[in-house]
Amino acid sequence: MTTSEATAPAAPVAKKGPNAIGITIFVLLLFALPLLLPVVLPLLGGIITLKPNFMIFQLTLVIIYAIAILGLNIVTGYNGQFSLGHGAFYAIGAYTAAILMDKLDCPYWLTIPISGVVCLVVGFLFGLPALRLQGHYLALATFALALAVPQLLKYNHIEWLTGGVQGIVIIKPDPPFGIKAINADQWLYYLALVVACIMFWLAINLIRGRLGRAMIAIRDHPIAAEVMGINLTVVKSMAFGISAAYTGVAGALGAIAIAFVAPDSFTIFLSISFLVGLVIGGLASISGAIYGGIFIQFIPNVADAISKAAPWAIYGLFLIAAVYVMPTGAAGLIKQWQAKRRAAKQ
Amino acid sequence: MEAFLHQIFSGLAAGGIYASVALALVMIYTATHHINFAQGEMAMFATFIGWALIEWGGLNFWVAFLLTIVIAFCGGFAIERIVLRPLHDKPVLSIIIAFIGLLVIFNALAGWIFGFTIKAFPSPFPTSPPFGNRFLNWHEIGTVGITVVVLLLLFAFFRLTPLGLAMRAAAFNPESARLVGIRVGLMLALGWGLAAAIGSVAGMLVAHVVYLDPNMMAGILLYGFASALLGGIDNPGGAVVGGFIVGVAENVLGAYVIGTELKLSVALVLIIGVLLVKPAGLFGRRIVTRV
Amino acid sequence: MAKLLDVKGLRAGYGQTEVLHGLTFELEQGGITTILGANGAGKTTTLRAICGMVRVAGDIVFAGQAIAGKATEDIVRLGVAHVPDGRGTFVQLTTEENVRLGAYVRSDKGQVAADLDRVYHYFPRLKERRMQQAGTLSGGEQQMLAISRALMLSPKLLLLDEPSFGLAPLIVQEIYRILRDINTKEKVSMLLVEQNANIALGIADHAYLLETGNIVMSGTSDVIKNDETIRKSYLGY
Amino acid sequence: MKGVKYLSSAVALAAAALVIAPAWAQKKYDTGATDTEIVFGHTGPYSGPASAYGTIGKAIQAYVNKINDEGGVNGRKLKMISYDDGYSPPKIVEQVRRLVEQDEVLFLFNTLGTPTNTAIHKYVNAKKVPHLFVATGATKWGDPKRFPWTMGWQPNYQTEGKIYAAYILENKPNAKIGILYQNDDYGKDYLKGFKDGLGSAGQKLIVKELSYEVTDPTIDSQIIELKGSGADTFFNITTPKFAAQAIRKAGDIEWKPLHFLNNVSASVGSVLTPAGLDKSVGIITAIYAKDPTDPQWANDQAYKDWSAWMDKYYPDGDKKDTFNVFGYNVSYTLVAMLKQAGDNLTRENIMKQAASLKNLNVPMLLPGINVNTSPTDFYPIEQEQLAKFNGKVFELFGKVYGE
Repeated sequence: MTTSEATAPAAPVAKKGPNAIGITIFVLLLFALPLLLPVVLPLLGGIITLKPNFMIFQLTLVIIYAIAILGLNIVTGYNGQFSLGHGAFYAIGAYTAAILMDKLDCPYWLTIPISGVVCLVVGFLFGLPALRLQGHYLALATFALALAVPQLLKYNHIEWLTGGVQGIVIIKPDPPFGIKAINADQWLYYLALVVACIMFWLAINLIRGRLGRAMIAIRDHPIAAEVMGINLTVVKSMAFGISAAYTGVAGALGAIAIAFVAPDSFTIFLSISFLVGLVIGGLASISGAIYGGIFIQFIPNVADAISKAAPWAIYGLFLIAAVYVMPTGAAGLIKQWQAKRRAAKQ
Repeated sequence: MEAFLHQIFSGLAAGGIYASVALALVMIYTATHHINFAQGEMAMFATFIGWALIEWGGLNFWVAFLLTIVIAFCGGFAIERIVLRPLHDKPVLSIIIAFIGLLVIFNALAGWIFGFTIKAFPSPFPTSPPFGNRFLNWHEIGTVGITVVVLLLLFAFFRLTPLGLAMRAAAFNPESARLVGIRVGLMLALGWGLAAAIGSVAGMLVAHVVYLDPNMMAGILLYGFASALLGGIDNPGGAVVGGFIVGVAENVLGAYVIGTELKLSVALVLIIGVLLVKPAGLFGRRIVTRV
Repeated sequence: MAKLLDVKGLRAGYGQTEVLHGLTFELEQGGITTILGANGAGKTTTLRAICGMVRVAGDIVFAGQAIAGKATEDIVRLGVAHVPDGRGTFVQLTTEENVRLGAYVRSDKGQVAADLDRVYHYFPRLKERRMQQAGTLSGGEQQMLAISRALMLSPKLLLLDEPSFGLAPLIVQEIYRILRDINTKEKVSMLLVEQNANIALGIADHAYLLETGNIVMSGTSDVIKNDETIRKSYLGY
Repeated sequence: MKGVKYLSSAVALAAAALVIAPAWAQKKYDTGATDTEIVFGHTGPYSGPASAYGTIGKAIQAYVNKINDEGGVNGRKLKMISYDDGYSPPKIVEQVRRLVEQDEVLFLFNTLGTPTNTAIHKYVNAKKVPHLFVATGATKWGDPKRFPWTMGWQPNYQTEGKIYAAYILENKPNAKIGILYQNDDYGKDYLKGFKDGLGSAGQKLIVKELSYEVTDPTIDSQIIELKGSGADTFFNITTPKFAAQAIRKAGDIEWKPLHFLNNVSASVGSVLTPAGLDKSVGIITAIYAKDPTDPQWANDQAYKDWSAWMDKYYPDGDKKDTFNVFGYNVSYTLVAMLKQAGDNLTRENIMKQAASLKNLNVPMLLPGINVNTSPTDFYPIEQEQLAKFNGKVFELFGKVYGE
């Protein structure tokens, strides 16, 4: 997956072959992981003392964050629109899922696409006016969205629906068809993984397709794109809507995995985390979303392990160090390294 | 009626606070064309230094005030040189991540060094009500006064001095600026220093009103940001007016129109609405370029 | 006459790509030298290399001082003014602010005021538009602005990067007339880069021909003008 | 660690088989407990906007260090594993799962926050892990029927709200009440208790009810509005920063209501002093613990012990911070419960002992206020006493409310 970059429309398609094999192996490995972990982890004994179930749960979170970051990447990385507010769509997705399950007894798997569609519509409608703004102004608008959504969720008059400040507790799903071979954590992992595979596959096709090319054209040469007959407002709003849909799907998965939603889960720091994951993973890189997910899931834990006195100070140092060492994100660094290795081989 | 007037004046007082923070944002924007998300936390940290100088060092208010401004200037200068200099040719979003890093670092350090209990920050102004006026106190008048002074200084600096002109030039077009001999790197660092200094003034004025703690600036920065954008991010005067508009609008909306629960959301929606109509802010200049 | 600029074995480039492969040329005090060449020959890079705007190797001696590897700001302070490719207008500032910036490094304030008047005398159109936002000026006016800004440095050497580019012939003529004036009256040496060889050879006393990063021919303007190949490929008659 | 565990269970097994001595047989352990150690888990917001509460975890660790220096509990050292949850529900789920599944702690202690604890409520009860003395004032932690593994500690906010209501109904039946509350679970819990306490009279008595958000820079506008409503009684449900702002602003605009301040902010040193002691005169609050900044306790032995402990074990800590008293008190409760559990360190017995604390006297609680629990009563502290600020100290008055 690491080489399946689609950063530029002109990227040579010729090297698709080996990549496809690499991706297949990577994905197969991910699918085999829950079965491998219980075998491998005890062998590693002293090195990694993680328990398989817990690790599977953490990896599920990584996958969920990766989907959200991929969504942000679509609008920020490929379309060049800055968003500080994707936590809002994560929240909307999560609440849509939770409300559907809580009030309508909707099956959990159905809530995922519904959340995506809801966020698509909300994102598109938000984008239509807001994307006329640019740069810092768009940052303010999206920041306002991230701030307003948790407040709206608490709003008195819709408390019957959202549970107000108390949030909604939902039931964690068991594996379907009474399958006993895997436990609930493993099932959630598979669910997230399958959804992620679909979403990543769709994203790759989107970026390589007509809309993707239009998005990139707008990012790089907005005036030229307009002259070429691309409708800027519609394409930008579509990109924003699709991006929101991705984040909403992640939100729904997140709600199901955590089995609880509350306004406090979706503070502005969630939006900032997504942005951090995006930049540190790699802008305009499909695989970057995965590295970004890993970063925002694990680095706070590392910071906490280093210092209880001021874990945020450590986290901040990590952030600054990360942009020093890899200004183009982890994906960019890996690409450079691969290019060097290829050059060395020749 | 009296309550209404009271809300207006209280809004103006809050607006003075937003305006002073907005000025620091205008400063950094004019000098570097970035909006520094860590500006609020840097101001908070500088205010803690001022507090420590007064409480631990036993200094007179004005001595501590001036000393803090100098320390903040040096701190801002140093941060640009050490943290941001290596990033100057990196993508904008990388720089924004560095800002976020600075934000969390200052927030955590302040909590670690100074604790989280709120601290009273002294005011240099008399506590008695001025001219028998019940609506404003001396500190609020003083805040507005100092903000206006800072505004005038900023205006004069940017419009009338060669250094101010050079700073703007360096931010607008670094390459051309080098070609006339401007040391662009130095200008950026000076801009950071000045913005940090203005931020520290804002912080010390704000702290008396909202009490000093590590999260003091979290909410205020957003209002300052909104004020600056509403008034025009490259226009110090506009930013100050923007601050007053936001302060008053927020109070009036909260008290009479939509209630306190949603006032921030509605205020932000209104600001964005204004920006859609006037994209460069109420008083900002639209940049026209012939190609 | 003394050499003002002496360049030996100049190599320069961007990133991994080398654009100039060892240029050697010189410029005499008070003279006008032109570097001719096709698109992509390395003309702009040569000027940028002198100004320290690109990574360089080799020797560049200006007025007796080695300047290769120095920062742009420091080279400017020695009296090298650059009218860059694309004019480098500060579009958000006013015309007058643009012009004044040219004198940023000078400390002789009284003389600066006099120079401002002189520049406006050369370009009265700019004086009319003093308070106008520079981005709204026409292309020709912006070119005049760039030259004015460079003159405000009171330079020893003026580097000019295609001042005729994209301008109407009448305006080009006007600009070149003024440049010649400046050269004769103020004794400012000039290094001129042009695609329009005709007009460049009309003003310059020396010329170099650059092809893909190498100097392939040099001599006085008259010699170059009469060279068969030059006539065919660059002068078009 | 694993080795030790196997070894000890082997020993225990052998001992049980041989039936040598009853004392041996009584040693029963669940995961996290051994002959030498008791491992428990904790989470709190060391980072993020709620990091002001982070000091509680550090105080608990400091108290654990003190106990270990003194030889531990029944010969076993305490080991606290504490993680940062950033006050985020998703994060606490991860961290608590790490504590339970990976670190295999015996029990969870004093996890902080209402939304955070709600997120793990079901999980810990399904896993049957004791979830003890949680640091939140919500009411839902005392529900042994549905959630037999979760227990609160501090008096809950609703109870406190009811106390103020009772006082008003008794002493100022025609009050015109204005309320300011923080728009979150904490504020709304207080509000609900207060309204429940007023009962049907509430409709008539409450003239204005305003909220604020934690991101609001000031609450001046709300105070002006409350004054304008004609309220003569003020229920101030705010955290320290906003409480100090409210007290000062009310003084500045000469609004002099009968002022009830929630316990959360009832600190002489860190709220009333910054707000201005002269403006704080007459404020009524309900308290259950000793305020370390209230001069009336300066010569109290319990205060001196607390202060000495702070100096020795938590010198970085802020002595003005009431959270450090909170951490001390709740840790004291924990240690008392563990002593009572003896050598039977199963999760079941831990829960049983937690639910049978009888008249436990915690030194930094107010005299006469004790910790009491039973299998049907999962609210350890239910008593509070009203106090009025006289310009120097909070003077206790009236009866002790609660059973």
